[in-house]
Amino acid sequence: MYLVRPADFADLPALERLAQQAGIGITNFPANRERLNDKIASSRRSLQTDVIQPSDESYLFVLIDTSKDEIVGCCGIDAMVGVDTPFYSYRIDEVVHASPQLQIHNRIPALFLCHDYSGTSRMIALVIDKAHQNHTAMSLLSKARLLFIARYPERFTTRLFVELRGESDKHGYSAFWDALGKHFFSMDFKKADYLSGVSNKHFIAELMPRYPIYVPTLPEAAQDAIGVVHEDSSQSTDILLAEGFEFRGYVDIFDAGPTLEARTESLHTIAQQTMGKALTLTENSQGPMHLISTGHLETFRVTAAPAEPQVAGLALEKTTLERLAVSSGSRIQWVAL
Amino acid sequence: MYLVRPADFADLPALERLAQQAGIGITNFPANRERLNDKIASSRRSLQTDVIQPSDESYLFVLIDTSKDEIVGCCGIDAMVGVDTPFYSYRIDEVVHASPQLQIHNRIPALFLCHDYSGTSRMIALVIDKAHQNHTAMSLLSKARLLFIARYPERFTTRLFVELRGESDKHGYSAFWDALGKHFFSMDFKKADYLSGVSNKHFIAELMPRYPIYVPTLPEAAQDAIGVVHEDSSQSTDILLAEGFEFRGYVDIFDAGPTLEARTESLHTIAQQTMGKALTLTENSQGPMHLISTGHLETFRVTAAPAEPQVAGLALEKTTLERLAVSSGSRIQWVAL
Amino acid sequence: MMVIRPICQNDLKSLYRLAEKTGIGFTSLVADEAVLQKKIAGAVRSFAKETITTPNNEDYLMVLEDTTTGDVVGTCGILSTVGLDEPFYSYHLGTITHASRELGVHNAVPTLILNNDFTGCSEICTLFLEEDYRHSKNGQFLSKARFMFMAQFPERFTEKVFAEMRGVSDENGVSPLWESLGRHFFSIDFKEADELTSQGNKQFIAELMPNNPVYVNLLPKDARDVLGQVHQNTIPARRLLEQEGFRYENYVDIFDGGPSLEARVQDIRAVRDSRLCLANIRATNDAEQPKGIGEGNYYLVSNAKVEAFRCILVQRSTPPGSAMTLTQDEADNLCITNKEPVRIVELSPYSR
Amino acid sequence: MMVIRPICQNDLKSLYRLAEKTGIGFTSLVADEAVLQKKIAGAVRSFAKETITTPNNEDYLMVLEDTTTGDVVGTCGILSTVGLDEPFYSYHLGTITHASRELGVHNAVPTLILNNDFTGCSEICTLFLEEDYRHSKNGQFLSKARFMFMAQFPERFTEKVFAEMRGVSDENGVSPLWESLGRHFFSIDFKEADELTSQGNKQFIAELMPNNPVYVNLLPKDARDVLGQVHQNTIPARRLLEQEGFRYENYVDIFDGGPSLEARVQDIRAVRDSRLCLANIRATNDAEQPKGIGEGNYYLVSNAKVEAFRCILVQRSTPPGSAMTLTQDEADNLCITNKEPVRIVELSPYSR
Repeated sequence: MYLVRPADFADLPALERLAQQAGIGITNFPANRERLNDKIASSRRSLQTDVIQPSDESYLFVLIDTSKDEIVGCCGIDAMVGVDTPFYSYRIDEVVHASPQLQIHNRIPALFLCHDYSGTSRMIALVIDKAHQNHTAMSLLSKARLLFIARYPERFTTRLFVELRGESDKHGYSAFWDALGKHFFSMDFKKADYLSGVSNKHFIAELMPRYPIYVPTLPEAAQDAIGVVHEDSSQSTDILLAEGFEFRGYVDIFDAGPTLEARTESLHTIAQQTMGKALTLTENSQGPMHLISTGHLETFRVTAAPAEPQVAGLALEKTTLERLAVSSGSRIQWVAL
Repeated sequence: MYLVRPADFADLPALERLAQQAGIGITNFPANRERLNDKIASSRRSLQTDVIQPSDESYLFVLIDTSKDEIVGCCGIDAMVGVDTPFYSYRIDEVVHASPQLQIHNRIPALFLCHDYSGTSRMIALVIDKAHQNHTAMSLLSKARLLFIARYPERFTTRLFVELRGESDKHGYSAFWDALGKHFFSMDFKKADYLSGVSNKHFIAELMPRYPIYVPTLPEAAQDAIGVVHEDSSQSTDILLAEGFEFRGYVDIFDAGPTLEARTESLHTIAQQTMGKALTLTENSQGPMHLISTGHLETFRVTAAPAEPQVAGLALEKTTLERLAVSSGSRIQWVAL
Repeated sequence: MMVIRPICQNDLKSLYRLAEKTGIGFTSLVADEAVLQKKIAGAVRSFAKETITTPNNEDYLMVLEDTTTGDVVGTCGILSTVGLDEPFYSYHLGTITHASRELGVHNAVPTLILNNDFTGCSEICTLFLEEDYRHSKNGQFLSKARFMFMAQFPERFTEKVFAEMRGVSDENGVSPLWESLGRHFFSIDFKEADELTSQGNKQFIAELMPNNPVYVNLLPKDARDVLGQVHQNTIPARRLLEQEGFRYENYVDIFDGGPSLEARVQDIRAVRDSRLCLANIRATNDAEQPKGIGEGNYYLVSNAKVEAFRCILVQRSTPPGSAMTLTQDEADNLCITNKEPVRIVELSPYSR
Repeated sequence: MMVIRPICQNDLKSLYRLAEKTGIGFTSLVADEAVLQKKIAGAVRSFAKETITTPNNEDYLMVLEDTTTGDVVGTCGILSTVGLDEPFYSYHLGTITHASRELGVHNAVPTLILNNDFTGCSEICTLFLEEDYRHSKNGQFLSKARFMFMAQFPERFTEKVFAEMRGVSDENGVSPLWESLGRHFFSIDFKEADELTSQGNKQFIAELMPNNPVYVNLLPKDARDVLGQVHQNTIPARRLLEQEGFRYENYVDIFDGGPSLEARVQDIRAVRDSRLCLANIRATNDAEQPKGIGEGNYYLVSNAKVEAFRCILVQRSTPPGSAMTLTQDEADNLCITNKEPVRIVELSPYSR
């Protein structure tokens, strides 16, 4: 079974291994030991901080296969992007060019570099071991963050977004990058992607085009990649869409992967989650799968297990109680998966 | 008492008199006999047309003081603007210019010429005789349109907007125009305003600035006028705000008067209005003021009168029934004022 | 003798005949009688203006006449100002630099910026010479006679003058720049757009062209390659203007990317080096014919008149001094009598 | 005698002394020893390059030395390329036409367009002469000596060269253009912005300046009026460059609106008219001194060396022919021996 909890320094080697597997296009999770260490440190510091309103905190969680006590996935949340340097995206806007006389009415999509997501909370880098990419593990890892947000709303903004990995092949070739970014960065996608993960982002302001890019002037392969999700991310995308995330016409400036956003309060998990008491089942549960969380900040943890909602609380199997290290009567948070 | 009904050709002299009083800044209602005649003709044609979805129809209504059988006001609705020529507005957007190194983070508002309201229904030109600018008459005239929209939703778009008259003095001087439009049109506000009412709008595309205007570079008096309503329109503005119209950062390209918009279905009058039977009261009503309408398209009419909602329908005074030319049991539409 | 003179009402048929021969892409001379009639009327009106203080929409259209046959075999023109009636569009090829010291990256990105910078500026245009006459320096003569007129009447032109050169397109009239840029915004084909423009209808450009700079580095290579390049057939014409001091200052045609060449009028070689002197006419029956006629260097000789402007090409083996010796025939073709002033200049920069 | 020569390591103190005297607004020469030391080192490196095929970031800084006192009293420089390390920004004053035939309205609206069009282009810069020496043609000498170097070594510069002229500001350093444009975007004052720029820090310009064209007609009159205008003290310097063939091509400084003047190197009068000839040195003890020395026209004379480049100003009553007669003193200051080539040109365009 699986458990999600905040990352700790001891997890570094496992995280590095994961990052290496994750490959190109996961800018927020670079296979760089120092940066990963920073990420863990930042997460720990954030959990230990008394937050009144969101700023530059970030939270990193790991997914544990409890049968082997092994880390098999991770994910995170940035409380607010764009605090130090602006956060860049492309907004796809239609430019209308019409000539009544020639009876031409063109609506031409164009990419506008913008900061529209600066100041917003972001869910980042869902990475999971190939062997564990099953529905339960992925849902647990993805939604554990939402349970965390529901518990600590003051730590996040009312809007939440997530960037999905765009199309690129296994060699890191991205048709979109090749047609656009490469001309301005003079480097390949792999390198830009890596730099964007490890460096401050000044260089984006310095190098990116300042004027809108008219989509029809791009090569077809690049046009086709705009707003398209990398096939490896299709499963996690489905989970987000089912949660209530929507595409609002924003894409990543490097690979044109789509950005999904939502009002935090209207997300399924956040709207449906509830707090109550843990009850004990004496036998195996016949109930539906639930996500169940407990603990506070540093000790926050979530698991997925069958459970039976009752008037007095949520009835859990003994093994589930043990996995969460709670006992009958403990305060827990849950939502049906 | 007052009655609102669609305008007819016989109303032309009265409408011309009203337009002359209305003065500058009411572009949609120019004191030009020919144009007013066209407007009446268009309204009559629209009412006689079988509409499946909104296009270039327009509807013109008059307010009658029934005690003297005199026309004392008028208003209208365009089913969809921007059908032949684009409909222009300024969108106020903030441009972010930040230098982390200098610790400067500027958010500079800029005016972007746009067509964002093209393809949307518009309420136009609420003009009312000075002597009749009381709450009942103004509310009746303003909201009669909403009752009409509620009756014929297929004739309008799901979003609705209204442009409010911006600041200008009685000589037609507009500080905003003077600082901006004048430089591109080479004419005074009065003339541009008039032309915009009587001419096709090609000339706007031809003459207006194509690049954004940075607000702080305008003279202060012009900056101060952006999004400010002309004092003569403050009463009608209040009625619209109470209805649920909102300012979304769009202003008129000539005088920078604000544009208010709403989802049609969420407007108070439209959400609350109901259909039912007319009942007769034998005595004077003690009930609250209601807007009551009846008739179909060309015979559509609305009045304001005290009335008493009952389970079977709405109970009206005899004089009200007579004014609407309905009898007990007739089908009417109403909403509390 | 070959003489260049202002066009006149009687030239309509000849001009129409020339227009028919120009072929596709030559948009300033269209075989349409009404259009040509209007053009001639405008030119006649312009040459008829006795005095002018500032240029304003004049059209100085001239023709090359073969006086032995009376045929009009070529035409050339100067517009005193463009863009005052209908906007005149061009692209300025600018540079935007994107540099990151941190990454050691420095990119100077070329951009195309839509503008009307030539508004109110004089343009030399409408140069066409019949195929049979493309010999004996007629081409140079026709092109450069305009500079004689400009040298004599600088007040009729702006300080700067420019010329649009035909850009690159293939044998089917397909322009690489249009295919990768204009086409996306116009939804009509190059020919149609070009024709609309030539008819003076340019509002649609403002309506349809993108306002924002276009990044040249994002265009396909074949489109990038033609920016500022002339059509193969136009290479000699370009070289000729460059020798006179015209320079490409990064303005190109918005459709085909052909360059505009520009010069200050006073910097044009033929203007700067030209000088006025008095005509010294040897009567035809004079026993002593001027020496060295028909050999040596070529000279452009024009009179100093507006409405009766004439320009001829002569050859002299000895450089003319303070007076210019002319035969009676030459003087007649220049419409001058003895001791009237004439303007002369070497036909080409290397012959002085 | 006054001699212009490449700056050398020993000149640091002198340069510092000059820098102290330049005053506010002269941003290319700041009294900061480290900065000046770096600048000198760059210049020494540049002059030391024996051969160069394409210009790349060289800085040719020269000084004017009074050989009688050994004092360095002025400086002038040429950058072989600007904008390759840090972006070089300017505004291009363009035109957008808005016309409505229906209304009979035609507006040609001037616009300011931010660009880096001078990227990679050569610039003449850092001209400063001590107040006590502003006489005897020293100013012209200092400015034009650069053209002798460029004439001799054209491969070290780009085809086009430009100069930025100081724009209009009042006695308190307040610039009307800055007040109505830059200020809104920078939230710092003109002086600070100017200093940051002079220190080579220009990233903030890209970050803070508006990308979109600015409509000039919306700016207050006093701001419009200074576009392309030089500071009153700079009027003579502008006239001097214009006489040499430099032209204002609608590029202005983004802060104060001062004009950039530009020219093709080969079109600069002092380059075009300069010629190489052999030095004919009369020994000091020679009985027969060259005639007409110290009267008549002024000539710039330079040697043909890079690292040992020298330029002096001489006066001759008779124009030099195929050889240039020099006194031993002049030859010494030019670092040449008899029959070595020298380059000469008339100091001013009207003296030939």
